[in-house]
Amino acid sequence: RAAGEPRPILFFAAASLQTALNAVAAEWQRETGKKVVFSYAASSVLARQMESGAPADLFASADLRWADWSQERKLIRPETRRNLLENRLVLIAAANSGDQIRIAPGFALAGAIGDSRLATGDPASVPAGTYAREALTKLGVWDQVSPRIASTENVRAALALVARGEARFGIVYATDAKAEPRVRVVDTFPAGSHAPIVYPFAVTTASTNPDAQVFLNYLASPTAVRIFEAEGFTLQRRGS
Amino acid sequence: MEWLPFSTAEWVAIRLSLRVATVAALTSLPLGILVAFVLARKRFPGKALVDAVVHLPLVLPPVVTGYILLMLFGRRAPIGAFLEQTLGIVFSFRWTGAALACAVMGFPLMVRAIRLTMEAIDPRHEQAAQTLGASPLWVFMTVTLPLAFPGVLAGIVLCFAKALGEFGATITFVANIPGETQTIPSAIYTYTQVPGGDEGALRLSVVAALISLCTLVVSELIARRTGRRGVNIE
Amino acid sequence: MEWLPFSTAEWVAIRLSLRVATVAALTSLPLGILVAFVLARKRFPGKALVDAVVHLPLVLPPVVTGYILLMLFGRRAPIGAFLEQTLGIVFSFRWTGAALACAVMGFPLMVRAIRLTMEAIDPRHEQAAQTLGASPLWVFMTVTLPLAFPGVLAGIVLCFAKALGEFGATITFVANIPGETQTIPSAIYTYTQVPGGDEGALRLSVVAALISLCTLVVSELIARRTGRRGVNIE
Amino acid sequence: MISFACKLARPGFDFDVTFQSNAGITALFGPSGAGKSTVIRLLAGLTRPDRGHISIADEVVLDTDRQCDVAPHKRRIGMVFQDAQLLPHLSVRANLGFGRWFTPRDLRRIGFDPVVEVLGIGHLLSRRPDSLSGGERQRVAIGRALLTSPRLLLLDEPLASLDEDRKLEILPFIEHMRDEFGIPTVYVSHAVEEVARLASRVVKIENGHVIATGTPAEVLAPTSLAKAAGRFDALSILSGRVSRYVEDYGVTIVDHPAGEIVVPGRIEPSANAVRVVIRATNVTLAIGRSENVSVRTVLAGRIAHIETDGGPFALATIELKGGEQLKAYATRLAVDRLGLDAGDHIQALVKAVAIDERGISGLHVVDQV
Amino acid sequence: MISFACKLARPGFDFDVTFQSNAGITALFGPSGAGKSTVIRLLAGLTRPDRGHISIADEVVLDTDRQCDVAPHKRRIGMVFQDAQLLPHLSVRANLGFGRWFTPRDLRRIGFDPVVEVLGIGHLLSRRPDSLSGGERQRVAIGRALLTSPRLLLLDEPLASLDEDRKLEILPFIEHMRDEFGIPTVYVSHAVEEVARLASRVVKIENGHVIATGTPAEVLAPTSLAKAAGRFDALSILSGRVSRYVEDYGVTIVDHPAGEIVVPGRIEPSANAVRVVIRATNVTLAIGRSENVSVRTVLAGRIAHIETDGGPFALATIELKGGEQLKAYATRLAVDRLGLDAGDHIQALVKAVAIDERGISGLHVVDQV
Ligand SMILES: Nc1ncnc2c1ncn2[C@@H]1O[C@H](COP(=O)(O)OP(=O)(O)OP(=O)(O)O)[C@@H](O)[C@H]1O
Ligand SMILES: Nc1ncnc2c1ncn2[C@@H]1O[C@H](COP(=O)(O)OP(=O)(O)OP(=O)(O)O)[C@@H](O)[C@H]1O
Ligand SMILES: [Mg+2]
Ligand SMILES: [Mg+2]
Repeated sequence: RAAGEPRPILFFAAASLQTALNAVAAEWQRETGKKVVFSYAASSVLARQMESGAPADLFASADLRWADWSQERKLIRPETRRNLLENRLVLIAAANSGDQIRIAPGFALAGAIGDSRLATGDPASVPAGTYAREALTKLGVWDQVSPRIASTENVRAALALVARGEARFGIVYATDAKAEPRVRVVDTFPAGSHAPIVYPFAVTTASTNPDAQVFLNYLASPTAVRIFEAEGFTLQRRGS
Repeated sequence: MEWLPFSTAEWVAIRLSLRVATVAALTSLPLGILVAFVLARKRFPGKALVDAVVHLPLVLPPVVTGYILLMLFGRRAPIGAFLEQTLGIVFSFRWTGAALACAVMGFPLMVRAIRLTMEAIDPRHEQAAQTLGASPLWVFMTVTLPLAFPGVLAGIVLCFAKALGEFGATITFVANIPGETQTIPSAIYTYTQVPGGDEGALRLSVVAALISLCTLVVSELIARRTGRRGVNIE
Repeated sequence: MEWLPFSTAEWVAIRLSLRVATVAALTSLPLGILVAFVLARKRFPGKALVDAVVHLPLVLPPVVTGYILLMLFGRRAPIGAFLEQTLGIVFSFRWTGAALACAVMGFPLMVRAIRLTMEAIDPRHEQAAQTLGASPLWVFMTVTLPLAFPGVLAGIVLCFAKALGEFGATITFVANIPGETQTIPSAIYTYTQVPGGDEGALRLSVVAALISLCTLVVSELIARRTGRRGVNIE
Repeated sequence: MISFACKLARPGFDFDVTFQSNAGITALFGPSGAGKSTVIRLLAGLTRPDRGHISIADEVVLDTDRQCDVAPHKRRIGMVFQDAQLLPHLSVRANLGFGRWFTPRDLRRIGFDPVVEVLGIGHLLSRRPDSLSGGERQRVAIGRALLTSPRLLLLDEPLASLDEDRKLEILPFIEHMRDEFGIPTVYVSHAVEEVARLASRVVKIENGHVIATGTPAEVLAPTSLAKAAGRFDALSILSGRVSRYVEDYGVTIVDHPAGEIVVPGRIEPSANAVRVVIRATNVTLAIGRSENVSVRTVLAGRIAHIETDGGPFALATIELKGGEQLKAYATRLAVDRLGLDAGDHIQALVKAVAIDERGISGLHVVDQV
Repeated sequence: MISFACKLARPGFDFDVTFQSNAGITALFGPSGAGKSTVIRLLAGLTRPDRGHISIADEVVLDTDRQCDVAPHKRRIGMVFQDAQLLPHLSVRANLGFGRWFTPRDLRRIGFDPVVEVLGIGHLLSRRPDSLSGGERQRVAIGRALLTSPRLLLLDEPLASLDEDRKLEILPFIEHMRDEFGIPTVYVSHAVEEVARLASRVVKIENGHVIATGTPAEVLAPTSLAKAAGRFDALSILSGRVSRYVEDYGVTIVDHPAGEIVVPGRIEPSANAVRVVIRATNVTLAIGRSENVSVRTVLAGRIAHIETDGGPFALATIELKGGEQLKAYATRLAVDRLGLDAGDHIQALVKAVAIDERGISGLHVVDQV
């Protein structure tokens, strides 16, 4: 880093946001000439690193709980926090499978799984899994389905299991399903079946970089929105 | 066992982990010994390649190893399908798959330990056995292997310990199904992913550490009884 | 190097990984040799405990090891703060921290390899050196260490290979900052986290595998030159 | 029948040894570094020559020209290494049993108990090799080799670090093996008496090449005045027939055409000739009868030849009655004073007590109780 | 001055050895498994006794009662192990230099080149121990020990696997060490002549206990009729003064009160007495003069005593003029035939050629060129 050059923003972001955020940052750099450096990892890891003094400027969590946890510890500035992005939960199957099933209360998911598995993030720890459990519970099929759950460390692993036919179905985010050609969306979970899937963004308490807030604002710019939507995210109404 | 501070799920994970680690360490042993012997004693073209393949699980991130396992031993995968049809062995989403993942991850460690002791054996011992009429196989069984015992023991311990801690490849290959594939490290990981899970993670970490301590003490005792010169045959 | 199919970020990760692995393997060597020697030759109360602590990084999920490092060597942590104030050494979110994490993760492997060869040394060689006037330190330097060279070499290789693949502890301890702490495995991880990243993950995995192949070939050549009986001193 | 011809080039050492022997025991004799152990290792198949042909009892075990190389474990040899080489992880008992175990049951001709007893290792059976003394280790190694009931026994200085008493117990046993089981043996030793007693053929090696082969008498008898130190290696071997055992005195009288040879101890009379090894330094020459000395063995002969040089010694070759030759060392001083010369008829006096039991085959020394 | 007293209990072996010696060379003598190497290891500090006290040259190196135990590397010993124990990762040169390197420069008294030359290992310097023959290895080990310029030399059967010629080159060198540098030496050997020649004190060990200590004459001379095999170990040691070297015949005449002893080779005349070792089996007894035999050494004496038993041998103790005793073996047969008895005046005939150079200190054998 040459002297005088402004220090780049260090952005701690959930790994699943990688493609979209990289594209936005590239756009921003083209416009402003300023760089953003990302450190992608699980939200939990990022939160703990901030706690132990990580020099991050921005934090994007894939998980409400870790955003709250960080806020409690005064690691992020509450006034800057906003749920910028929203995602949808979908039921997927391998692209070459013929399975057809409509999501509805009490739908016959367990029967459709048979002796195979339903792959999703770990309900106890991975947000996608948590949402999946919530939705299935609300639809009244969790008890039948839960013994057939294959929970994974992250959504990508669940995606791979379905793509390779190891698991017959999977529950993942719409964004993930969209990017993986070997899987097919069977149906989308109704919005009311689970809490909104949101991605909280915030400037960290430790940040001294004035660009942090600027870039956070840029993430809501039309350019950024276009990129996010292309990736399959839906945009939150401002400020909620 | 109610007086112990573990939930049922945790007990299940502990028991499963012990089973997976034991099976992983013991079933990979014969192949480990064989590969170690070949690498220690033979020269052949492509030896470096074999060596590299053995080391691969060490070099690649566990997640990648997990994917590779999935691509080879999954139900729909060539080897996996073959094994299921011929021998009825299924790895995917079974504890056997967890054991396979752990075995693969521990394999480089096991092979290296055994190989190192084999390389340290004075070849004159093997020559002496030869002159006494022992064929190469018998020399291997009665001299090389017993003298390499410290390495075999260390290999088992390393593989066992690795299996207690292995998580990336396991969870990628066979997911994290309580009672079937959720081992201690998977459970710990789950705890670390939720705020406030620290206490549970710590508890299980201590368990893992204690198990490995026991293993080490036992192996140390065995090693002391057998002595520097390998296992004593009567 | 434009003709090579790597992005600048990937090149940075590869170079960083090489640096981290080399530093990790070499700086942990002196302590590794010392600990291996103590475990191989001394008997003292609490030896099993030392042994267990050395094995801990193997037994605990890497994430836990990463957290422990964070709690010990982070900027706000006791040791980390002390080191920063006295020696100016900062680990947190620096490549040095990545090297520390890799060294810690590779330590059990290194210690075991060295220990195994040390245990295989015929104590009469050391006795002979003693009668020739070599003090214990000199015996160690001129006999034990040269004869344990195959183990030292293997220890370096194992630690290096492990450092090439280590990711859990690294990413947890020092995050995944390109150019500073993003090593090959972290970069692979990042690729695997998004759909369509497979190709990049594969590319980098092949690089890691090739680097380890080179290391193995080199170590094999060194081993062959020095021979079964360790390094030859003139 | 052993036929051996091997070439091997090592940096600074050029090995090219060829010999044949159908002796019971073939001795390899030569200075340190001559290549004796190399011959043994080649016979065992542990070293491969650059070029070579080896056959044992008419079976070709090595022929580099025909790509034939029988593996060591198939050669059915019993080998005693120069440095014992016991298997460190096995007890003494297991070491002894190791080779035996690989011997097909019907080929096991040598019993465990007698071997253990002769070698005096009964009290060591449950010990580990690490804890044995040097000599104990060597004895176990001998036992281990014998217990394989081998087709060929290779002994590389098996008795080097044993005391005289022990040697005298083990030597007859090795002879017994040779006689009873007809196991051909190749024996490396620096001790002349051992070689002379045991071997019927001696191959003398120096610097990787055979410099002499023949019967012990031919090879070991001094053909010329060797350098001074070598004279203790010089001996003559006389063949005689056991006449009788003199119970009262515990001595055996061996009939020889030149006179009676008195040998301490009992030799069983047999149809075979016995070999008596007489060191050239132990022969005293006398002119005329010498009744007044304490020497009972007096052999009549004629000096064939006296060789002298500038040194203190003279080597006399005596033609005994019956045709055998006896070599005798004397000082030149004594030769001159007695006026000895070729053609003189003389008496050769040999002290019975100086005849080494190691030099007589078939001898059982009668210990007083 | 060495003072040694150690106890050590091993399963089945009870070791309790006490001896003192201020001899230049102290020999340890005894059968295989007696505990000789154990004494050496205790002296070196490589084995710790259950209880013990060892002092070397007035420095206490071990005293279990006072918790004193000087580490092996501080004892400044030069040790030759029974099995060489060269460092496998070092070249021969580095092995030789290893101990030298740890010797402070001002204490280095022994030169590299002469050692290498005497041991005949010059051509091996760049080789690895692995590639040496048994005897070569042993020679390097001897050189390595000498080159530390030790305060105490411990030799455990250093010459066991060497040929006679080589032994005769190395022995004078060890004597030279003793004489020139005054390095006290403890020497383990099974060879009687070696012991008799080198040692001025012999400690005989059996089964972990000292059964005799004294001068070689006291310990090795047969005090009673030992079992038959032991008679080759029996010798007498006579002290005489060099009278002259007979240039013409290459022999030295040693004056002894009982007569002249003719010794082959040249001994430099000196004020000191020379020791001549005479094996009891090499002495022939004669009644009256025996001018007609090729023996020049004739010692006059009186039979003090003849011991016999049921066996073939008789052991005569002869009181020589001047008071020294000479032991002589004969067969009982010969004793009876000659009618020898205590009190008889006799002549003891000793063949010069049978006097082993190894048995005479200070002798330089004149090789003919
Ligand atoms: N691996 C090797 N490389 C080079 N030279 C060797 C090797 N092994 C043996 N030699 C040399 O070959 C020669 C013969 O060795 P060998 O062991 O046969 O001697 P030896 O007659 O048994 O001697 P000794 O009586 O001392 O045991 C020696 O000079 C030795 O140095
Ligand atoms: N570690 C041990 N454990 C038990 N017994 C031992 C141990 N080491 C040596 N011994 C015994 O102690 C006795 C003395 O051994 P030592 O090596 O001193 O004999 P030695 O007199 O040198 O014999 P040799 O002439 O055969 O070398 C032997 O009987 C041996 O078996
Ligand atoms: Mg040899
Ligand atoms: Mg000994």
